[in-house]
Amino acid sequence: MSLDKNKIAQRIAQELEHNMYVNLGIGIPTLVANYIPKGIDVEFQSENGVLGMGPFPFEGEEDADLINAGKQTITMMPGAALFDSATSFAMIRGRHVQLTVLGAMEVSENGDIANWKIPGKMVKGMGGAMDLVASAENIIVAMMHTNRKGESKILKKCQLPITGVNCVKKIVTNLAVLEVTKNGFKLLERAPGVSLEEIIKATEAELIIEEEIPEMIL
Amino acid sequence: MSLDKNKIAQRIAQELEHNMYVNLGIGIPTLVANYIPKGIDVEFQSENGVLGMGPFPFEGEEDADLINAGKQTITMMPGAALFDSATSFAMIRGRHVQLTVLGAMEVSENGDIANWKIPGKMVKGMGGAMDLVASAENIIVAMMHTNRKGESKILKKCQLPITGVNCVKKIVTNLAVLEVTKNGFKLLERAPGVSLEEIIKATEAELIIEEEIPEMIL
Amino acid sequence: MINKVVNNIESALKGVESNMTFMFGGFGLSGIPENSIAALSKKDIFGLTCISNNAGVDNFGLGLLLKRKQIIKMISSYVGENAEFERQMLSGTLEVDLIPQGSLAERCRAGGAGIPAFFTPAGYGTEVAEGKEVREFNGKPHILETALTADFAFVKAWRGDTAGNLIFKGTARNFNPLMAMAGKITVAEVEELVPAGELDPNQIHTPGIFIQRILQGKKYEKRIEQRTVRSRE
Amino acid sequence: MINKVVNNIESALKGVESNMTFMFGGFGLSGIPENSIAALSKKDIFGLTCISNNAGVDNFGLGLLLKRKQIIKMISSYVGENAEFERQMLSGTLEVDLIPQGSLAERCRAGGAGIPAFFTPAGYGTEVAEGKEVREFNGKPHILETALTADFAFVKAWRGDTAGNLIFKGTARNFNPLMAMAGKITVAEVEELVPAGELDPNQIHTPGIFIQRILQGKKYEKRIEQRTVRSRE
Repeated sequence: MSLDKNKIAQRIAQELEHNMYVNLGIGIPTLVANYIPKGIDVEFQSENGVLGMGPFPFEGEEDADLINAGKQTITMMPGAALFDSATSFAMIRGRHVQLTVLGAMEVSENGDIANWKIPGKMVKGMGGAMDLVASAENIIVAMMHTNRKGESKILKKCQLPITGVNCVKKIVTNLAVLEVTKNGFKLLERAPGVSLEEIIKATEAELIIEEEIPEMIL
Repeated sequence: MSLDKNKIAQRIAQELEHNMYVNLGIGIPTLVANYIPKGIDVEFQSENGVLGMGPFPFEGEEDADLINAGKQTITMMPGAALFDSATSFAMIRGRHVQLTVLGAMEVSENGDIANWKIPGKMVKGMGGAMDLVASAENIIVAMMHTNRKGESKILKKCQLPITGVNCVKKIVTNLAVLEVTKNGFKLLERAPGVSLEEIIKATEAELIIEEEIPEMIL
Repeated sequence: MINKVVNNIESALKGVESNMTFMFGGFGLSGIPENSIAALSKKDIFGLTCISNNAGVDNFGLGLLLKRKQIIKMISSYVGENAEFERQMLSGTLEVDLIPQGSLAERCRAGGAGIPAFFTPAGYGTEVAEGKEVREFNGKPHILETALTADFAFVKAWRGDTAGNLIFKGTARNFNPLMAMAGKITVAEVEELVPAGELDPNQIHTPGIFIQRILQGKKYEKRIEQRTVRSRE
Repeated sequence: MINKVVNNIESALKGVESNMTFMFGGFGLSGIPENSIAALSKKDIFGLTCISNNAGVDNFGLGLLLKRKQIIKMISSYVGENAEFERQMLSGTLEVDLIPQGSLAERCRAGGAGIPAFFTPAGYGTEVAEGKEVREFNGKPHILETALTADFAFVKAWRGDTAGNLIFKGTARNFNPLMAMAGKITVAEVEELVPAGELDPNQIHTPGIFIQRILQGKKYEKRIEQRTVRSRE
């Protein structure tokens, strides 16, 4: 059965490692914070200037001066730090933030990502996405395998204007976990109950399938 | 009569303008702080990371964590600010510090300055001098007109390795005040009791002498 | 001590003119110079180029300047949430230059720090890199980005002193310290203005040297864009 | 919260080897990582490249490493006040790369910030510019300077917490925050180590993300180089 957004986030949370600094994008990636495995300490960075981001505030405790990059009111964990936008992107560009999780409209088999612009539509801008994908050591994409028209978002080549080149390392979709290798997409896991055929059918790019593909453990 | 170091500093202090941020080099320039004209507010920046530097501390109040670029113990004025070395040179390189006063071994008629290196001698380094002379809007050199051997330090062309090009605006020596113009050194003032002939004799470069040269008023 | 205080917003805005370039601190609606923007939106100045991470919302922040069509060009990283913006952009009356957020921050800092250009990996291979020099460092391609400066920078701080020193609060810091450095004239409005000497020099975020005018803001709405909360269990 | 605490200097120095590049915070003897330097001077590691604004004095600071001839190359802006340094440099056993102080600071920051190179006016027309690219911006020539990084950076702060967040004191801040960013492994020694949550997030100078190991320094001499005072009148 195809995963919902929370399950995708839950699967991505398994990628978190102890002592990692992580930047979570807007949408599904934000949900990853709800599934941090036990015994794993991570700190969340938000590019508007906070490290050690905590959960949403209790009602009545919202502070206009404390938001995340999605402009949502947040809190801070003990040991948090605040800084300006240049220092924030120094952390990102300088590869101090180790993992970036973000959404995408398309990913290609060489790891290019497109997630900021659809020609002909109102362009809102790339925000911090181009800096993040150009610099993070590890970039995981969280997205639906296909778009609303049922077309694959896992492509031989991105059709939309790209956000960054050769950067995506892993993709977790509602159907599968894919790794970007130098030979293309390697299928790692299937969503529970989803068949190999369903995944292949939903994927425009070639898939490298070695041995038997296990189901995700959630 | 030729000026002593304090008188040179006193003359340079006349160049201070209200609301100026000033960086004073080691030696004679440091003494300028003792002669701030009445009614003039200035703030002193020291490139190791303080703005609003005050006088030396009272005995027993020295703090190893509060020094100037000459490594001397200092104090701070009310409204002072502390910062790191990159921010400090952002102030300097970004031309927020308006006046730099520093010493020199040689100045040439196009405004080049040499003050960091004597070939064959132990080279201590340029410290912040190259950043300062490359960026300040206004650079005033405080120095003796001649070296210990009696040779002019005001030259057609610097003989020593230079610290910066086309940067010096004014020179105050024990004998004279000179302006660097695009046509060369223009003599502005004589030290009290020093004759035009003495100045010309002590100067290797050509001097532009228009009208009568007044004595400095100290 | 150099005194930077101006007593009212009119004095703070002295010298603003049509066709100038302005910078505005803030991320979304957090940390924006509310009083400066409101006053600018009442002045008859037009043809402005505005550098700001975002473009406000329809009736607040830079949305106020957009409504009166005072802005001819926006330099931003993200300009969603603004219908008037979209109308003007699609009709071609508003030019928009979209810049990766980190490059925007660093370009403002560079402008204030006398660094005319620097290399960054952000945007390589994308349309942001078009026309820009590409160079490889450590086996990785980078593009050359240039500094940004402005005729006026408008920033907002939590506390400030008469010498122009600023302390920001929370994530309302964001672009404010960087744009403060990059304005030929930087106007800082603060929630609380105190005499020089009251702020700990060790806690200053923006030293007064970067500020030309400081004033106590009259009123702060501090609007929240996305009020997200959790329930008490 | 990520815990960065190491309990002793041996753990803090784990992994240091001969021929590595180290950065050391401090200006003169102010704000230098005294405990790290003292411990390094007792290890049998040699052939070190050291990036530090200054080189200590004969029997303190980096002078300790110089005395044992552990350093093969110094990258600094000013290296006076050290007779042993002079001897080694003049005899050719110590290589010295002198860099304008502002360029040194910015190159360390750049190394930590993922900026591989930037243009600066400092040093144009001097021997510092030899072999470097020159380019004109706004009618003024600039030279291209590249980023500096290190295998280890050693910094010293006034207060720090278990998450690695640092607060410096006075002008002892200097190069410390910049080098903290540029070390592959950054070791921070602090005068006072407190639990995460005790420091105000708004007052942190160096966020813990830049620090890999933090420890409470055993002893601080905090030597003053030029004790200048005025008399009470």
